[in-house]
Amino acid sequence: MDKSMIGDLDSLPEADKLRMAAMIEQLQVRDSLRMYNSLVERCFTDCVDSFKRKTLDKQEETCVRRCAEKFLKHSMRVGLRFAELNQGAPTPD
Amino acid sequence: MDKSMIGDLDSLPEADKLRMAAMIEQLQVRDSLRMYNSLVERCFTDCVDSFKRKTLDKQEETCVRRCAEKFLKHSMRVGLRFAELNQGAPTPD
Amino acid sequence: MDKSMIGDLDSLPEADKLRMAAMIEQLQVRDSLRMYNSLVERCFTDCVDSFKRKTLDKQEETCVRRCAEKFLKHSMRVGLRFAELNQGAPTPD
Amino acid sequence: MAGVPSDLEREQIFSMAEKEMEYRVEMFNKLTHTCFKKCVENKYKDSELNMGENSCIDRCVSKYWQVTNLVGTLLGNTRPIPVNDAAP
Amino acid sequence: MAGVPSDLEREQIFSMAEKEMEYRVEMFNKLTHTCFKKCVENKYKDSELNMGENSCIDRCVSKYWQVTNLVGTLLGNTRPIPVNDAAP
Amino acid sequence: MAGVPSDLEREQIFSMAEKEMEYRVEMFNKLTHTCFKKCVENKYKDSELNMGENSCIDRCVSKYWQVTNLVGTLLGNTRPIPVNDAAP
Repeated sequence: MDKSMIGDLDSLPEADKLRMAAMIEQLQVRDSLRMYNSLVERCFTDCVDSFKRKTLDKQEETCVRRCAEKFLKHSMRVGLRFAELNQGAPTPD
Repeated sequence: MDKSMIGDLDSLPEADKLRMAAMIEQLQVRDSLRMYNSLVERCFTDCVDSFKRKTLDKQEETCVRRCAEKFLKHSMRVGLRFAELNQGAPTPD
Repeated sequence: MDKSMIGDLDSLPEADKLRMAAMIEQLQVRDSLRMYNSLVERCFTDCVDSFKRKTLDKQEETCVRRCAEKFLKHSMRVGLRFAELNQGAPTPD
Repeated sequence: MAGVPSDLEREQIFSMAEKEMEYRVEMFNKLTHTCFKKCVENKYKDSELNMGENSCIDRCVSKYWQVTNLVGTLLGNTRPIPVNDAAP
Repeated sequence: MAGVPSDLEREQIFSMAEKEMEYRVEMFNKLTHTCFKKCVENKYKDSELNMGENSCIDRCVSKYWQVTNLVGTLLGNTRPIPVNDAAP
Repeated sequence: MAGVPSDLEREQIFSMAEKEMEYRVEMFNKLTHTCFKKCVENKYKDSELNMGENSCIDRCVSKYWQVTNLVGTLLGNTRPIPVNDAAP
């Protein structure tokens, strides 16, 4: 979850800030677990198509690794662009 | 969210009614935000396929507008039919 | 929802156990309602493609029945395998 | 259940009502998206629903409802689905 | 709204803030998955994003953002979308 | 963490347990739907799972589990996945 998704908290009193921060942390934990689940589903769907054995073969494993790595890099890039847009910055063409 | 999705509240005591109404309002807000997100995803997926520029061209914009308008009309119609079924009314053939 | 999805509760004090059990029950109810919704969506999508009438014909109804029964059997089997994996048991080849 | 319900019972009633509403909202959303995919042409040449789309939508909702009831019966389900039955 | 907000008002502010954050997280996730499908080749011959994929991702995010704003305007929506506007 | 946990700590423990269960339920649901799509023929000529489908399901669950563990390792993740490892 990207920092820029969190609104301006400075104007809140101290006790409310703490509570807001706890809520944000909760959402972040849930979000990262959901991301994990979606990542597994996507890479499984794209990489595993044969069910003649019950273990991943070398090729499937390589595919899953690359898929996960690509997805993470993608996700970070999207996070950066998203943050820029949230701040109204111009984007690379 | 359609009114007919909300059960009969008349039998509840006053304080509980207020609480139930607050819960329903919460769900409605969440639901309308989710609907907004799904609508954007659907119209983006159906209308935007070229990534040679970073801005929507005229044709994509028109497509998105129509998609959103059609979806809203569709959604309202579904809501009406859904309400009728919830009340056991016969439907047009 | 599968029992094996629930962690070890024995180490908790009594009051917390009750609270944890209530939370688990909540999740189970929500989960079974979600499962119901997904099942309907899947079987509808796979079995109903003609909209010349407003009622299901015999063939569609049969298809939906089989789809739902298959899905339930599938779901139970997945639950068994999932439980075995959660307990580190070897799986059938 | 006669008499004044306890706090715990009231909490359970609320919690069940909440789950049921979530369920109905989810059902409504799935139905809406499924029927949109089945009935509305996705080239969006127009911003109006035409007559064919409109009648497809009505029938789609009706059939989706029947599938919901049918699956509910198979699941031995008497509850989550509304008190009133769908039109025949 | 001047003066000290009541407990109820504070609850409502929190609840709205929570919904809004959930909304933004969901938007971010949908955007991420949609642009992954649109831009990244799914044979996974490599674990790096190549130049074409990278620029596709940037433009995809930008266009998704514009669609969000466009649809927001159609819905008569002034709120859920951020204070700052997207780049032209 | 020795000694009696504070209220705040207990709340956090509950909250984490809740998230973890939600995570597992979601994983189970995604696995179920994914393996249904991969293994079960969708013409529904029969209401029984045949032998081929059954063994496909078993292997699908096993492989899905392995992918979960593999991705977990890549994410530097030691937690959400169960204490016991999957069968080799």
